[in-house]
Amino acid sequence: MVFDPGLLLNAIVSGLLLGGFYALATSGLTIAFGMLDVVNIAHPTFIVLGAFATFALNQATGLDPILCCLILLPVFFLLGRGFYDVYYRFFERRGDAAIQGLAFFFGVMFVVEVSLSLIFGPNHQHVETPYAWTNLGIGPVDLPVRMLIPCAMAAVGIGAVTLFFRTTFIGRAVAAVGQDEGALRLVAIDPLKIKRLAFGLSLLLAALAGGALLVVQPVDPWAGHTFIGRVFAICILGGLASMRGSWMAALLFGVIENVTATYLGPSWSPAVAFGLLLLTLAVRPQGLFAR
Amino acid sequence: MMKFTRRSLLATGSAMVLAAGLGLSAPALAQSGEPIKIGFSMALTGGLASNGKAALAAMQIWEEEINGRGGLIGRPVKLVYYDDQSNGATVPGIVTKLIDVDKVDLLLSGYSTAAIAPAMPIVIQKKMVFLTLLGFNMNSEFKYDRYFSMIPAGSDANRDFSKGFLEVAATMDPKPKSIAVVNLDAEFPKRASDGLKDNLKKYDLKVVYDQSYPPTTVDFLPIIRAVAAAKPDLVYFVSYPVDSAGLIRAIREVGLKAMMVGGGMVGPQIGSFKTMMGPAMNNMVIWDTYVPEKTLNFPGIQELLAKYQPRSQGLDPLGFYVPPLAYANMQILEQAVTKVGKIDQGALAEYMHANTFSTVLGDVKFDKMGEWSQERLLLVQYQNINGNGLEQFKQPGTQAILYPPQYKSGNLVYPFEAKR
Amino acid sequence: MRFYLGAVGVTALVFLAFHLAGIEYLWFTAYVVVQYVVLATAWNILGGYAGYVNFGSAAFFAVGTYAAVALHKMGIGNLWLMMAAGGVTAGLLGLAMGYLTLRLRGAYFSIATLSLAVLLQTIITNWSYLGGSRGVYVIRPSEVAVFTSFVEYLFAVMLLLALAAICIARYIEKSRLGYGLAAIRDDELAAEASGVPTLRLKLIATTVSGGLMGMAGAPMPYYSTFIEPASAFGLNYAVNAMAMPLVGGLKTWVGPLVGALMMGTAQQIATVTISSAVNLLLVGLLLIGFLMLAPQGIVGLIKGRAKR
Amino acid sequence: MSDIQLAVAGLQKRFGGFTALGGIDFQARRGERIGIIGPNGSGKSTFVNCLAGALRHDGGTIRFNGEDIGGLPAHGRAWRGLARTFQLPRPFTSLSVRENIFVPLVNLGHRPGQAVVPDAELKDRADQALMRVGLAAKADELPKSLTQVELRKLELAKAIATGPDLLISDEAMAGLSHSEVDEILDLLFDINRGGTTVIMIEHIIRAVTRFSERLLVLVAGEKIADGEPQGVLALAEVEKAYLGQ
Repeated sequence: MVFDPGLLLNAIVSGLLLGGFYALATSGLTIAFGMLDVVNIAHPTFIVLGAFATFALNQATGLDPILCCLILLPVFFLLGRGFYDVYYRFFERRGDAAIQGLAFFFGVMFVVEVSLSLIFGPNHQHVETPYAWTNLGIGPVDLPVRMLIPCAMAAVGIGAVTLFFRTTFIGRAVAAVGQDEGALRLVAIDPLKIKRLAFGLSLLLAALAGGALLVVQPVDPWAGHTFIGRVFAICILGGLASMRGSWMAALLFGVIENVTATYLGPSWSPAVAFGLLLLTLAVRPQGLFAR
Repeated sequence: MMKFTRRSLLATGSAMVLAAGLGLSAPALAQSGEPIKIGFSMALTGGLASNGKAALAAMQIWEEEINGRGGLIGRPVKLVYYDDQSNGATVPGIVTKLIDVDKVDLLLSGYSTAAIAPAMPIVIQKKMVFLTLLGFNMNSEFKYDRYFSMIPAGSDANRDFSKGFLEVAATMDPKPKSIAVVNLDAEFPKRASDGLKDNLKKYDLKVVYDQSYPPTTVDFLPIIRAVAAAKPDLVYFVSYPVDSAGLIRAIREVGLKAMMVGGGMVGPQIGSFKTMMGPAMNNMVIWDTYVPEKTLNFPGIQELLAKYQPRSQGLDPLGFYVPPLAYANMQILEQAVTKVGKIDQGALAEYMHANTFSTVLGDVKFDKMGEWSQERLLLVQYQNINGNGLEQFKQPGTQAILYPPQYKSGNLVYPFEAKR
Repeated sequence: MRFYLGAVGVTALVFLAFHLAGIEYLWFTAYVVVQYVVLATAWNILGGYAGYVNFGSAAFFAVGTYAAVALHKMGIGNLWLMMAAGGVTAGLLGLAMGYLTLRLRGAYFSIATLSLAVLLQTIITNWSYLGGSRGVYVIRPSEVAVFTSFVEYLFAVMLLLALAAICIARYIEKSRLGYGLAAIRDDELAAEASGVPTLRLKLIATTVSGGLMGMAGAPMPYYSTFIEPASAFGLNYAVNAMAMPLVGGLKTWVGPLVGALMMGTAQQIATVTISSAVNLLLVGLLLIGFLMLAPQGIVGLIKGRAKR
Repeated sequence: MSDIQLAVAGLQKRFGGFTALGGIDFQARRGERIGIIGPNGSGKSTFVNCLAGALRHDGGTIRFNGEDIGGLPAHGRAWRGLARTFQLPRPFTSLSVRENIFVPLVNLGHRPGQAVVPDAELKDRADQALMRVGLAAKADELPKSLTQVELRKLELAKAIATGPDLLISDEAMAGLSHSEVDEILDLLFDINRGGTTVIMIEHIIRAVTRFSERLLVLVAGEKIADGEPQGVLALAEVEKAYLGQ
């Protein structure tokens, strides 16, 4: 293949855009898995649930899917809080979190998928938007709105959550809860309350990612499977508990996938991306971007 | 000793539960006027469920019709089917259950190769007639003389699949010189793309891009970009619905230019896909099995669609793709059994090899491998699509048939240019 | 010794019962259930005994399957050789995975196994000698000596493998190795301090577990006739291999056996009865319910009852 | 063989840019009772972990019974007769108290000059160890039903079941009551009488001074004193760095 600078540039730019979506998809997991140590294997399925909820609201009201998604955020926040209560009561408190908790989320994933296919049928669902087909290309570089919107949603969503973690007292407590529960008790904060809030945020971000997913591609109940490996890989590459780290890892992951797809052939992009993860785990298990 | 006893209890107990649960203890019904049982596995959950359910709907329409007409050779008909969960590994169990336990009289396949292949050794061993649905070039491996294939691809499906595309491409002026091939990493797409490359020897075409992509691909922009950079005259895709959608979006977003674009995409045949993509499919050239063009007005097809569409809730709203194929299988079965006059697998197979059947997809004749003796895949160009409405696709004109010549209903519009 | 004789006896009885039933369908379904007994038992050697959760069971299974396919391509159709090849290849893979991930614990290890599965699937998908993404047909012989049909033979072989797997699991559990693995599961650092050579034990566990999974995968080409990467690496294997021991109980060899027999049988029955999405939903809810209300699995539940 | 059992020379350990141990020299004679004290963060635990192999040191040598054990993993050091207890008890929670003792016992066969413990003797050997620490009555219980002090005793029983040459006890008494501290101390004296060298890391000065023949003081990763307990405690810098806190 002849070297074409436009091709490389596009591979990188599209990879960054894709990475933006991955960052949003991973952000909730960074909270659940990285900070709370909850191995929520069902996270991508919650994203799909968010997409279907957005789809249903859009069909019912005719509102723009992104607006629908925003309306749904509080619902998912509450759902997350309730969910954590169940998880805490039946698994974490009993000390069975590791293996049983994992299987629990597997079960949840299964139930959510089957329920969605019962309600919506096995078909793909999608939402028509006026901007879906627009490309704000600059010169030879493609900037499809379909990929830009998730990126922007990622920036706003992750930015807001990061700001919350950095600037508010409760937010700092969330960031600390994974590292030292005892310290929180000392300052008279109930760790359970904090964890519940954090898991609520995790599902809120999942719903936001769901809205974005619906813009990116048609969604079926099993669409989450595509992302399980990716989001966990990105979370670990990013050093687990770091929002900034998972951002950077997501961008790197997107760029690697798309550059590989462009030059080596798309067939090899998962192998290259996951090979990188395996290598990272073997050599630097604390993640590429851990501080 | 304690453990040993518990263990043996457990084993025997579970064997009994298994036997009871699988319905082995129920004595077989034997009454006069006993229904003719037609058995099959079908994908009712999992990835292939939308097509599997559409197929089932068409088969049930036939079941109602035939029982309304007083049954088959005087006996009522009953469909016996189990969900294979879109998973081939469940098929051997289901097929043996159908044959051994349910004692079905006639056997059909589930949807597509993955559901057919695992059934083959069993079917061969039991010497059953086997009508299959969308199995791609299956019998070349088994060479079973009671296999009959419902896919209008002809005896050399791998190659025949892309024949129309290349034939039509060759009619353009100037003649195309290069081709890009993109396929999904899966059984059918890989075979179809290999078949295309075999065909190329006949044409003076250079392959300038040839890549496959994994089913987990999210972003198709890099693929289309790389295709565009190779500047091919023809672009041939073999893909499944989600990735077909992703590819078509990317084609528009990149603004891909070529003389002819399309090929072996799966998805555009389905109504919900047509409304999802709408005008984005304009001028794409894609294979098909049935479209409502005047040249394809086979007897019964309109009636079938009229019955199917009202019950398509949650399924393909048009039903052009799988339902006619599934229904045609039933028609063939009906005609063969009626003419032979009894359920005799050998006689049925012999009759089916020897005769031509009239179906909603036109006349079907099988060759000695059980494939259609006359390859009849359509090549369709999407034209004049406005907006995302469903009704326009029920009318002639939006899906012009370019190939085969006997059904031609429109002219090729080229070159292909995707508006950004 | 009495246990092993008993186990052989029970296996022979089970085979005899199914042989006398003489229904091919039973062999087909029982094969699947017994195959899951092997997978669950193998998973449990690493996951239940040593506490290392393997998400990549499907990869070991598929490596066994494809080792058999490779042999078949080379013209070797002997089932025992295929199983040996599958076992050795998957065992070596387990050993390699053990080395690669020796520093990883908890979820890190699990994600690493998941990545390994993705990597291997990509390689197989692009390996045209083994059929690549277009898949490969392996037509089973129609007859075999002694047995009524080849499927009964497959069933018998899988039954023997299950017997072997359970004996190995029980041997490990009751042996000194078992105490070492339990110590690793509970506290790896404390295990080291008590003189447990943790790395060596983990490597033994990954190798034995992987090898058994590979052997379980090796007869698959003959069972299903058509093998392609997407189904060979199917999520089903990974989920069931893990869920079955969890439902049964993790700490003893009985757990995976009970879990696999129960869930495997339930799945087989669900396939041919009121099969629908609702049915799958019930299976999923049942799994969740079990995990919430019987965290030590069925075995734990029964033991708890017995104590009370 | 010389009288020196453990010889540490120039032991260094860094975490990133932070120097946890700045080159410690230290020797222990066979059968000695040694106490190590130091303020929080002085490197006591790091020192123990480097000796026992839970951490890899960055410089210096560790010789045990004349052999360089610096390159050995933790279990390799255990096999050579170096036992330790953890600051916070780390029982094997899914095993019964007796089975907890099986774990070190079944690995005893790896120790040079030691025979494999036959299956038939395992139970007796484990029960002996439990008897010594006074846990015999709890042998069939799970660790989660034990009290704090019983968990400490279980730690000790695990460590001494194999008859180690050297026992490093890492703050085995923190958080215990006055009488419980005495119980543990009596145990350690008993172990020492059996010929085992004991190195005790402790915060409780009363316990250390009662137990130790020799006292070592670590401050900020450096050894600032080493000698007879009363004399060491009287040193001005020890008082300043440690007691004056």
